Amino acid sequence: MPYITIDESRCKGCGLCTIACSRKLVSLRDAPNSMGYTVAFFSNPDACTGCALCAEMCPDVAIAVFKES
Amino acid sequence: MPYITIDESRCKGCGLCTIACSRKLVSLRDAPNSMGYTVAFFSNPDACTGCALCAEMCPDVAIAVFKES
Amino acid sequence: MSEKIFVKGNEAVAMAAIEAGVRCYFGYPITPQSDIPEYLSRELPKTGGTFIQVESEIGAINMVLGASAAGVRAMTSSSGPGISLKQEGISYMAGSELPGVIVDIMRQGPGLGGIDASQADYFQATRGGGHGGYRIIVLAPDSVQEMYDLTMLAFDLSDIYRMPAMVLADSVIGQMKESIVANSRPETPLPVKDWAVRGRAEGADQNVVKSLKLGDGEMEAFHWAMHARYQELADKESRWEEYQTADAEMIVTAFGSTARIARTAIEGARAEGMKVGLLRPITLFPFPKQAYTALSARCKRFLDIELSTGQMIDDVRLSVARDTDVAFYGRPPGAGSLPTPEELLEQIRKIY
Amino acid sequence: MSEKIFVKGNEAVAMAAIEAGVRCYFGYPITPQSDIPEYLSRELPKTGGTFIQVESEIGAINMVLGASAAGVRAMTSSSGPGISLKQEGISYMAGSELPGVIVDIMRQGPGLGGIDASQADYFQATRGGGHGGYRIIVLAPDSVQEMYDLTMLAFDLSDIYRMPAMVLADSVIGQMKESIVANSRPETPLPVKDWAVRGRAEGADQNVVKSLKLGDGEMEAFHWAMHARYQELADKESRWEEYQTADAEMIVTAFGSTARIARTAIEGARAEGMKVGLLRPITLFPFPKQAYTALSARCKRFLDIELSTGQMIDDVRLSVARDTDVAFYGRPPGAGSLPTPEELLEQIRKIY
Amino acid sequence: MRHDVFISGYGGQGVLLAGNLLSYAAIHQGMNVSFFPSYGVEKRGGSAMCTIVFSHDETGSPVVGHPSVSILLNQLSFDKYADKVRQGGLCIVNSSLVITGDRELPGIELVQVPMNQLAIDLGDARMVNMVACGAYTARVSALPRQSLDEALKKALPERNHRLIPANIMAIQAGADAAQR
Amino acid sequence: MRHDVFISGYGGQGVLLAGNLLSYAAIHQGMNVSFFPSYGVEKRGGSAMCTIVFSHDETGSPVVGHPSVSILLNQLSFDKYADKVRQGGLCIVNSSLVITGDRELPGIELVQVPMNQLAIDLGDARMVNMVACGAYTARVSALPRQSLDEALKKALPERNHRLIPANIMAIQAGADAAQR
Amino acid sequence: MKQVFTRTPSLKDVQTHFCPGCHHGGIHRLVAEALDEFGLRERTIGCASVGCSVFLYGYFDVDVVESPHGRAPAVATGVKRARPDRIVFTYQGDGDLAAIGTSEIIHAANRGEDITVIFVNNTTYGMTGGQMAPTTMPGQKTSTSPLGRSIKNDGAPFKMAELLSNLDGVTFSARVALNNPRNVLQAKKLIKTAFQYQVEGKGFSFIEALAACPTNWGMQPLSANERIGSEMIPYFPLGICKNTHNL
Amino acid sequence: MKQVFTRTPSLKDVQTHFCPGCHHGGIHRLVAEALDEFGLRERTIGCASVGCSVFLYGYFDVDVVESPHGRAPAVATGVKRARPDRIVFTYQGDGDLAAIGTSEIIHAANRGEDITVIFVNNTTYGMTGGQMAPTTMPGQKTSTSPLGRSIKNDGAPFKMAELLSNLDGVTFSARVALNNPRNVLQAKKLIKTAFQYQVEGKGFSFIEALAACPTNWGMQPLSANERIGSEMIPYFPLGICKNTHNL
Ligand SMILES: Cc1ncc(C[n+]2csc(CCOP(=O)(O)OP(=O)(O)O)c2C)c(N)n1
Ligand SMILES: Cc1ncc(C[n+]2csc(CCOP(=O)(O)OP(=O)(O)O)c2C)c(N)n1
Ligand code: SF4
Ligand code: SF4
Ligand code: SF4
Ligand code: SF4
Ligand code: SF4
Ligand code: SF4
Ligand SMILES: [Mg+2]
Ligand SMILES: [Mg+2]
Repeated sequence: MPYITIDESRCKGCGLCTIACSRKLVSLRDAPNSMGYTVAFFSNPDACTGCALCAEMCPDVAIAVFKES
Repeated sequence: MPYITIDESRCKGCGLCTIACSRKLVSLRDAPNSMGYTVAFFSNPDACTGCALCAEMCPDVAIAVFKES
Repeated sequence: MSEKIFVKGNEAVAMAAIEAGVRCYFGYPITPQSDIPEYLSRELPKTGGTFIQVESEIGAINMVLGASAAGVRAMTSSSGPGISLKQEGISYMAGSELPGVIVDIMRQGPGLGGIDASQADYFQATRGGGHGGYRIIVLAPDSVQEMYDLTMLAFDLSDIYRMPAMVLADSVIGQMKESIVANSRPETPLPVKDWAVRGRAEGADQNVVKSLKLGDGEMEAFHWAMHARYQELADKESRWEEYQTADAEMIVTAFGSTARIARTAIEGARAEGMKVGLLRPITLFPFPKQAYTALSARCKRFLDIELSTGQMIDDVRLSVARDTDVAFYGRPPGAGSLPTPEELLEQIRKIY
Repeated sequence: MSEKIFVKGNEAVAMAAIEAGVRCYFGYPITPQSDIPEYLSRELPKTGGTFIQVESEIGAINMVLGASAAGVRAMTSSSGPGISLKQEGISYMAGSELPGVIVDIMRQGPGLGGIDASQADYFQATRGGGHGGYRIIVLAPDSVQEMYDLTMLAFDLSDIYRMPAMVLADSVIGQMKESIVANSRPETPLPVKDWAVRGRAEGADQNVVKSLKLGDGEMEAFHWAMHARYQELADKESRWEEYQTADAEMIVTAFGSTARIARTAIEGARAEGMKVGLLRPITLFPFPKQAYTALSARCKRFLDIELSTGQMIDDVRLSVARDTDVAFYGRPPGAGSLPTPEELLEQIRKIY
Repeated sequence: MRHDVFISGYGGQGVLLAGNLLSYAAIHQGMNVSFFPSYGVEKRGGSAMCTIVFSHDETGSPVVGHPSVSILLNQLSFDKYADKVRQGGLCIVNSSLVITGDRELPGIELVQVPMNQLAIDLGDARMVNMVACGAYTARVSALPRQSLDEALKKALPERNHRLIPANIMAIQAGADAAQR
Repeated sequence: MRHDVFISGYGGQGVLLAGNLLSYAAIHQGMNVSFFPSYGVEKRGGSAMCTIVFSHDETGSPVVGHPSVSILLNQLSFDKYADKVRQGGLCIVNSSLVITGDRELPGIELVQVPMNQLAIDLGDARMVNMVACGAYTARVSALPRQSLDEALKKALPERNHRLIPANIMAIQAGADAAQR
Repeated sequence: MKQVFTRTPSLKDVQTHFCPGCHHGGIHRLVAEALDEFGLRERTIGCASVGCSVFLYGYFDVDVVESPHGRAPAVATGVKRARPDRIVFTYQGDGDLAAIGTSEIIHAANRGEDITVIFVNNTTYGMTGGQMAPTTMPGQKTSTSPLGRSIKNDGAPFKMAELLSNLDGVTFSARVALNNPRNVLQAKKLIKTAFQYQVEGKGFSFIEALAACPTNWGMQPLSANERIGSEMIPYFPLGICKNTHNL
Repeated sequence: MKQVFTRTPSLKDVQTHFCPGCHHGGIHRLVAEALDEFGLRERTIGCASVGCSVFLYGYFDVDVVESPHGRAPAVATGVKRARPDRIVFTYQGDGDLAAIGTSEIIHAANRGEDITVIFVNNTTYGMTGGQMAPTTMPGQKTSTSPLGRSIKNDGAPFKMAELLSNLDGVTFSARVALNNPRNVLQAKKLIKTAFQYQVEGKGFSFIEALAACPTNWGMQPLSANERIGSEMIPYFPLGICKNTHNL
């Protein structure tokens, strides 16, 4: 199963990844962290295609994508 | 008879007037004046049409053109 | 107009410029002075004036040159790198005997530096950073009220003496907010600008504004005329503030924000029984030499404090009586480098 | 290389630059220094070096910044208005601790002024015309031979102290032709430029050349480090020439062309039995304070001569013993304003 | 009597607005005020600080080495500035974000207010600065809590005046939490 | 012994070449030389001047207030500079262009040479400067006429070396005309 | 499992100072990826400009020179002429390149300096707090155009990719955006091409990247991103303006 | 007898400092005639630049401001904004306008300042003694391009009339020459049109005049004049580049 990881120390909660994923697998948390950011999280591991579009959109290179090769 | 006058205190002897006159009525003197300029002179008053092309070409506005109006 | 308003130093400059009747502002953004163009972009057009955000500081100073040559009050403002870029234009203005106000809210340098408060551009301002050995009027406010008042004064002096005038403050004074009274411009009589280019309107003779001086002895005479004008400025327009100097046995001298900090330090010194006074130059050019000469006639210990490794110190040393000892305490610019009153008090104790 | 060649001061600068191994020249024409780019446009490419006539002085100084950051010897040259335009770039170079040579063949100002000889850019050169309170090395040749020698020295000092160096001459020295020996560059040991950007070649760590200093206390520490470097320069690199000072009862002081003229005037004074000597600073920054202090310990009459209304005079006054009297004779720039030896002799007589 | 207060936090916590608010409150009390802000190069994420000096006399130095009160809104500010508070002074910290741990601050009174928590409880996390100001008024008598009500009108742009009631509640919550 | 000569004319009369020529001649004589040119902003029509100082010792000041010899090639130069010549000195003027009129120059010896005329006679009006240099050598023994022959090779660019014989003739003509 | 999307080595693994949703971060990444794909990290010198991208050295693991505001093309010229075998790029904002640095960019482009210029057009002066830029759009409100940019007072926005294409020295010029994944992928391709021009010594290559500045536009990151598609691209069309060698 | 060609009143009756055959004199005359034909002498302010035309005030009987080298468009902007009812023109050389003054001309043009710019392209820096200019032609030898301008090192010559036409603020742009009577008459017409644009408040108008610099070209006046037709015009085509209002 392809999946992504989001580095919370990099994520600034901009939400650009959320619009990149056609399957809506990335969302933002409700509550801000200590820097005031509502960071992104990967909501549904099962549906991920590993297409990496979310990562391509992330201005903070917070997303890593894994996939069987 | 149309004619032109050349102000020798303005003329720098560049010769541009000489190529402007299709009738070749303007020439340069052989000897330089005290500034080192071989100033222009009007050689053949009779043939002048008063077209003023010589004056149009003169960068130093040294030529005045007269004509019956 | 006597209700107090709570504004930033930079805003006070912009408000005063409008009150002084500025017709044209030309500038380029740079921290820590961008409040000035921001304010004027909003307010100046309302008075029928022109605001242009220019493509560069060079364009801006040259537009000031043009507008000033055309006879209207014009100004620009910048900081550090931008002021450096304006030097050629300022030199041309000085050479063309043009008025015009330049506001310099100093930041740290050299180079890009940073936006913290600095006084390291004292030499650049007072010695003519540009070529040709001219000087400009330099006024150094130490409060938001003075930012307002001295900006208006800069316009007047600039017109009267036909030379550029600079309001020189650091980012503390520019960014600080205080309550001020937005005074009306004082009714200073101003000379008619009959030298301005107006397109020979009303049948006037040709006017030419230029700095090119090629005639035999023409430029030399101009330099001496400028020199005489600088002397006249020194005699008539030197401004300074003294605080607790009457019985002082030691004089602290500083300008701008440093003078503010020093003043609190002096309160502390007085509380400890040390007879310390403050001499604060308000005009940096003309430098109020007379005040230093007078005070040093009886008080032989001076302490000069600057946000640099020492620049005004030269003027202080050149102004005091020969037998005066002038000590220096510098805190060059940078994050966290502003001295505190406690720290300056410590310095006073050392030297007292 | 010991055959003498008869060349212009400006050409000597260009020849020395090539001998010093300059790899890049970037400049913009301006009288009276255009011989420098003209010579180098012809000769520098032959040595594999780069010559670019840049679109402006600003472009030029920034190309110098780039090439110098990349670790090669780079230079520019200009005069008056062009030097003013370079101030921001020079400030960045100083802030980035970059070497680089700037040749300033002074002309009259302010503004467009004219091309006659001037020394009115002394303040601009020695006080940092740009922002941020930095200083640069300033060398003041008084002959074509020194134009050559000091240009090479400028490259070396600039590399050793990692700061810009300026060769400051007036148009007399720039335009004058004299016979010189085109000495080879002395074998001065030079530091390795391990700070230069080279594209991390040979697996080196990342190198960054910058003036931005935002860390707490970082910029302040930099200022004090610069200050210490300036002190080291003053101690080790101050250069001056003394002529007939041993028994002098009066000292004339002047730099560049003025010193040349003064020297002939002093010959005249000696012929009349007046014990007059000459103190000529060769480095203007560092100013050879030690020489003034030493001489003024026993000789109490100084006469400072400048092609301006007085700039170096400040440094002279700040350097001599407190009880020294320093008189000033200035001939600000302009057509027909160069003083003659006869005229200076007259001044010497007045004060002696 | 000259008062001073230092406020520090990260950009986005409303440090400058808090400073402005206290300034207007002091003006409202008829005092002279010097408000001196400073911030890093970065617009966001960097730190924001300000110092307010107010007095019935001259304000003197806008720079204060050892403030009598510091309001520290995040960890960085606490770590860097807590021990700068003058002896006998007050250090008001945002305990929602700041772990004071075993840090000793002899001679300085530590007031912990869970500002983020209180702001979120009131429905808007951005009111941290209001909570902070409220806490200040509870401990410094020179600026009574009510002086902030008037000050809000001046400190907030007209278009945000509708937020005043909510802000007053946040101020009150801060004041209550900081009450001795 | 220090020698100096001042040359002035309008741009185009070859003042600087003349100065260079005399400089090289002095170098050829083993002397130190300072050659100091100056000109107006205008490339043409303006005036061109230069001062040459040469000596077996140091040349000292490149600026000379009262030259021992002045060579003045046009009216303007004569009007402006003739009386600057030092007492006992020499003023060599181009009498083809200069009307000395009733101008009195007490203590200064006036040498009139019709330089343009001589140059034109030799076929090239542009050799006025060569005639002038010849005149100088006839009156100042420090630079023998022959020293100019060698100097020409250095002063003229290679491509103009073919003109050397003609120039030598012009120099000779000047020397002859100036002979006492 | 293989990591199929990972941080490229030329991009340091640090938190940036950019605001949430700022496109500088994405553009940094694409440039770093281009450098790595050509294996240029140990051969590249970046010329930083003054603007929000001033900390280039903090994010790129290549040698970097800081340039005065607007002068990066001149600095880059100096670097490249001193070290012709190195890859030299500038990274400049719209204020930097199209206002104060107009002369430098035009003349470097005209000389055909063998450098690559990355031009980030976010229609404002980001670093100094959102003043009007030469590319600010007609009617756009900024802190120095409070009533919106007025064509009459301020002129029309500059289209730099097109303007520079008029100069012979420019061999490649293109405009890209990062507002959706498709455009990101296209941007990546064109940025690579720009560097390929330099690798092959083909002259001056230019990339204009449309970018969001949520902070100074006063917008949330997502709306700012949206604005690029709805307002900017219609005015600043994407694509290749010039491609002399069809690389 | 009537004098049918006479010196126009705005042109002072003095000897100029220009070299024999220099075209600055002719261009001065045409500008002065345009001013007089519209009756603008008592309403005009000229902005001189630095170059051989620096003495503008000596030859034109109108008010004149001297501008620093390259900055005349900025100075003119200041003048015009201060006195919008006046006619303001700049007169600039190719070094002045296309090198050091690149930013100022481009931004004044883009803002559409209501001024007229007379640009004299003589492919060299006349005043300073014939160095290479931005318009120096490929292969042309100058004192700083001793082997001829090299496109590789120096880039191609700028075609300013065309380049500026790309900016929206420019309403009229044309290139003229004075190398023969026909071209002189055409130049006169177009210069008049340029001023007409300003008289009617129609925005930025631009004239590029090809000109001879016999002195620095090392040519006799007649050959220099010839070079305009044989070398320059083929590279810098004459005519109107832009004429938005068809005046
Ligand atoms: C000479 C000079 N003028 C002004 C500034 C101030 N300044 C710093 S960044 C900047 C503009 C940045 O805008 P842009 O280039 O568009 O970059 P962005 O921050 O938008 O990415 C300005 C005006 C400066 N540093 N130097
Ligand atoms: C800042 C500055 N740099 C250089 C100069 C020197 N300078 C004077 S005129 C000129 C060039 C003139 O060339 P151009 O503009 O083409 O005018 P032309 O003389 O050919 O008519 C230069 C470089 C100057 N005066 N100021
Ligand atoms: S890799 Fe593709 S499918 Fe998976 S979360 Fe990202 S965008 Fe969605
Ligand atoms: S795009 Fe990146 S920074 Fe933005 S929310 Fe998603 S993971 Fe976080
Ligand atoms: S007016 Fe015409 S015909 Fe007469 S001289 Fe002049 S050009 Fe020749
Ligand atoms: S064109 Fe004019 S200056 Fe030239 S020769 Fe003829 S009259 Fe004389
Ligand atoms: S201010 Fe704008 S450009 Fe700068 S980092 Fe923030 S979003 Fe990016
Ligand atoms: S140098 Fe050239 S441009 Fe200047 S006046 Fe002479 S011919 Fe004209
Ligand atoms: Mg931007
Ligand atoms: Mg030209």
